[in-house]
Amino acid sequence: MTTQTIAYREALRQGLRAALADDERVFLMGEDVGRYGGTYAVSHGLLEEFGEARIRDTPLSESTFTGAGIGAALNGMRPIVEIMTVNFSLLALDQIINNAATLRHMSGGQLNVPLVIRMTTGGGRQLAAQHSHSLEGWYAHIPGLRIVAPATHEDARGMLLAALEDPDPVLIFEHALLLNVEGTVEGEPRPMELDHAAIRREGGQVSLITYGGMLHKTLAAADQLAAEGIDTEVLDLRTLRPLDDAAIMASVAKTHRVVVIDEGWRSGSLSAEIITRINEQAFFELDAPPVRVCTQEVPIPYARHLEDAAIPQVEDIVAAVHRLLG
Amino acid sequence: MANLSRDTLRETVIDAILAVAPEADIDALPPDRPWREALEIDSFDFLNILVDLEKRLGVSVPESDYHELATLEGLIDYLERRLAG
Amino acid sequence: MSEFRMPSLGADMESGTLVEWNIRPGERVERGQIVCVVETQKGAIDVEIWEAGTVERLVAEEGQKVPVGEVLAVILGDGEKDEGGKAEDDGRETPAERPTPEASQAPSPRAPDLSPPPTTATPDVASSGVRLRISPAARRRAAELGLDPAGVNSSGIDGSITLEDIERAAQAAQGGQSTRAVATTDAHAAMRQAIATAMARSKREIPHYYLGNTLCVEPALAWLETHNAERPVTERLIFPVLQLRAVALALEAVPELNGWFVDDAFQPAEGVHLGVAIALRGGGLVAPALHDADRLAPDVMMAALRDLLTRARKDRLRSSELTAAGLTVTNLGDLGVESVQGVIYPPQVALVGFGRIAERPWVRDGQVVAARCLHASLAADHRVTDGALGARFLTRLTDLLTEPERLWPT
Amino acid sequence: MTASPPQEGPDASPAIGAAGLDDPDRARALMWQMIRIRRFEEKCAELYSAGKIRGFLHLYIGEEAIAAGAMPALAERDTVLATYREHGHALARGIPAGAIMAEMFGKQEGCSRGRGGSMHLFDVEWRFIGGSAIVGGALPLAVGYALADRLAGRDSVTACFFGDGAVAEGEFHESLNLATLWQLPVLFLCENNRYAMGTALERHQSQVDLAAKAAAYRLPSESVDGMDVVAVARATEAAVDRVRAGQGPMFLEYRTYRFRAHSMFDPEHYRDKAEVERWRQRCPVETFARDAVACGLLAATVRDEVEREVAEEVDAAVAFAEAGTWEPVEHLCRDVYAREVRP
Repeated sequence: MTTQTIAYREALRQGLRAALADDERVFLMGEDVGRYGGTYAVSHGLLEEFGEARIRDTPLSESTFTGAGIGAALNGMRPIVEIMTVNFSLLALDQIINNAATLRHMSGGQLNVPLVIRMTTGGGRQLAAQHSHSLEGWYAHIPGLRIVAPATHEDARGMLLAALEDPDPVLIFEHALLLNVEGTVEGEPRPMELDHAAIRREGGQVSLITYGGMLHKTLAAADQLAAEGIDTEVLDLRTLRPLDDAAIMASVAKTHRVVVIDEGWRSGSLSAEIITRINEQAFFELDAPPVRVCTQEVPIPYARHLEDAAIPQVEDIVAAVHRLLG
Repeated sequence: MANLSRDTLRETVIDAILAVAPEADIDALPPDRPWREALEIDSFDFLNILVDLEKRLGVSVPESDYHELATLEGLIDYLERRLAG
Repeated sequence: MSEFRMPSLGADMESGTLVEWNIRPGERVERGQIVCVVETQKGAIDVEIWEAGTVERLVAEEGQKVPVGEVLAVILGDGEKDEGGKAEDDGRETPAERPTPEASQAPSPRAPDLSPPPTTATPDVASSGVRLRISPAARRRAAELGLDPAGVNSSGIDGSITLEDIERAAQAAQGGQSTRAVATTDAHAAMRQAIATAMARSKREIPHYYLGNTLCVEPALAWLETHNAERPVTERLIFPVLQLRAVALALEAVPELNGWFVDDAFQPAEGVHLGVAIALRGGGLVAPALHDADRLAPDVMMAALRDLLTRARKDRLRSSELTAAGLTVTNLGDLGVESVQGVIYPPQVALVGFGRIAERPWVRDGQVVAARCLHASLAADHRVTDGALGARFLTRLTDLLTEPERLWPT
Repeated sequence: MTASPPQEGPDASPAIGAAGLDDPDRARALMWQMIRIRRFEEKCAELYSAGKIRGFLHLYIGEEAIAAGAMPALAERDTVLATYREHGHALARGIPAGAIMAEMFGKQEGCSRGRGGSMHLFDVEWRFIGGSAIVGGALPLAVGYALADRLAGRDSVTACFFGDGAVAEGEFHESLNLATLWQLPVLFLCENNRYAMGTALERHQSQVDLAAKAAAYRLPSESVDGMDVVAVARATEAAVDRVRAGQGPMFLEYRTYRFRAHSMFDPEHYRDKAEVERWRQRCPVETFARDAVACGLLAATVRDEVEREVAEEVDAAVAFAEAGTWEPVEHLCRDVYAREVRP
């Protein structure tokens, strides 16, 4: 098998290209996915390759093109809807929650919505408070949705393929800061299952539980800690709904100490859910109170130093581990 | 198991005793003196030590052999013989 | 309406600190249920309740020091709600019968229980009654090791005791320096004090008389060897089981030795519950009761004894075990002594002591032979019995140990 | 703001009525369908009062001519999306009355297994995609259905019913725009009963001529008298033909009126009894029945026959619902996902 070193953006594109080539029912729809080449150049070149019928530029009508994706999915297609950023997805919240997540149950199992919605998430690019938030934890609250956050290059292309095979609506959150990050992939894109978390670094003293864009900061923190002789395990959740409880509890049972790193805000967050589950399911494994590293509870500001202070950084993760170890 | 050194065997026996009587000062024990009285090992403790040794070494001591275990050296001799046989 | 009071767990106990309630108002309690933990001079004791009913209210609060005999909780006995008059005593109305879920006729669809299974908690209270700052994992490990976490040095976040602290303490204990002994110095001092009080009272108040007898235990040992011959170590009996059995059966013949001297009168015990004197490593002594020693088959008795010894050494005895015994048996033979002249544990009226088993010259069929023998003794309260009764008991005990097939007649 | 006077009827199409028909079978079928919807819903109101039906119950009484007239214009391969006031559409589309009634009873024999109730009737076999209670929420779905048909090369039409209230929603504008932009085979069918719940059209729209508003998106738009079942049928047939022919989407406004309150618990403070009475004079069932006899299309006895048939069917539907069973509570979490997923 050939190993390629590519940017995360290219990995996403490989996934899209493979999906479009594999299945006639797949089409991509969203704002500026075609002629513009994608806001973040993810779909660059796909219009030329697959044509206007399958690479569809839409008006700035998030609710309706997302709803159209649901309707098309109900009517036999495998649409991929791209929403430019998670903040804009709020305009489509009605369709995502009242229809995509609900129709199967409300119709007594008659309908299912094999729709994939991709969107960028996260801060770090000085785009201020309407382009930088991390709301995937919010979506993970909703039964009927599957929420995934590919953090590696293999997942970036493979989770899309697995999501298209899934009969239920899948929301893919792609962290914008990862787009330029280079990494390796093996051979052709292949579906990467959506059911399990992955240990990205084995260790025995502390479990660092994270996902998406924070994985890379967490791995960097783990390297620093290793240099000090502190042995951490890094668990990449990959799927935020449903959570892989077994993997979380197995890691906690091994290390007895947990830090959850979540770019979402702390209050009512995914990190809160994870720690609650640990308390429910692995209380007697804990050797110290669980610790969280989350974004400060402010809308993300523009100024670089303020944005950096708002979002979890490598040193915040290192400090949290130090605090935990007493 | 059969080729455990005598020193290892002694350590295993001492570990088993310490598990029951953590405060026991075995170094101060005269080798030929009955160790149970010296270390205040009652019959229940003694049974627990035998259970422990069986777990560690796989040697089950029949009650009819208890008299051979009166001294620490006797106990080690006995276990060595059983392991070799 | 009945009142659940601070039990007297020993003649010398004046008060106890209520450490933890295991029950809540409105809950049902069953006879024998452990309802609270009380800290005494002898350590934390699980206290049982002896009446079934419903908890009306808790009177004592956790952390409160309560004198013996004071009310801890009020229990509504079974069927009491029908006797309206009783409730007038405290001027309150009889509480209305609680609606039960079964009373509802309408089908009430309930969501399936999707919550994770409850985890079991272990008591987590230091001997001072203050909550320990200890991690859940460390608490569980300490319980596994039978280690009292109170006093273990803490290295964790906010001064908490961690798993590693427990492991370190356990290792230190194994290495010859008993953490438990260090950690429980205060508790042991209190226990010493309690023993001192009880024994001083015994010697001050009880006119002891002493009887002794040397007996040949070759038949008993042969019985034991036969019994144990084909059994794995874990299923073998130990000699004290035979001794306790013999005492229990002998007491049936002389019930005047089984009971308590209370208010200038002998009060016989119901059932044969033998106090087993257990020396604790690191000092101290407890004598919890082996219940119904006259009715247990050999293996059952061994299991009960094993349980009692194990829990006594882990400081997890139950309140009934500290008060139920009508007579105490002490066996100092394993410590190499020939004979025991015991001190009675008040308000009991007798104590049986056994020395070590050793070879002695013994006359059998007119020949002097070497035989393994044992000295059994009785210390008894002259206010309750005289030497003749004591002699009858000791003779009976001797016969039983000499003819072991009579211990569990088939 | 200039408020237009209340419009008592259509001004875009002349009245047709029963006189516009020459086929007695067709006339009977239209009358049967309207009476069927009317009697079924009257039974619903009765059962609601008796506590058999709970939740919100929105009755279609007064608007029957639309479902009865429009639905036959659609083929089986077409898709129908509707609102929370959709009992008439579900009946006219072909979903058995018993399955609808059982759904309102909350029984698992209901067309949505009792998970939806009155507002959420679904039947995939009839391509009836329910019962949306989010005003305007079904319009984007309709665009998506049509997009899929187009991409797959099918000549199906997607018909999306919604009320005048939906015109105020962004999704109305987005959907008309996108469907026209992409020339998708969608039929936007607006049932203008003049009230968005309790807010009159002229109190929530700057432009009360809804066809004119739709026309701004450059799709063909028409208004038709929604109290005239023949006019509804004619206009809808023409619209379906046009959309199926690939000439892009179309907007049709049916001007109608609901005779009963918005839902069962509505004191109707927002409209005059006299206004309701005026509209009742134009009751689609009674006017059509009277005209059909008057012009010799139907015998006077047909009405009684139809009433008998309908009464039997409604009784049978109630019996079916009564005999229905409750979905076991252990099934509660089924069908949240198609795959087995632990929450």
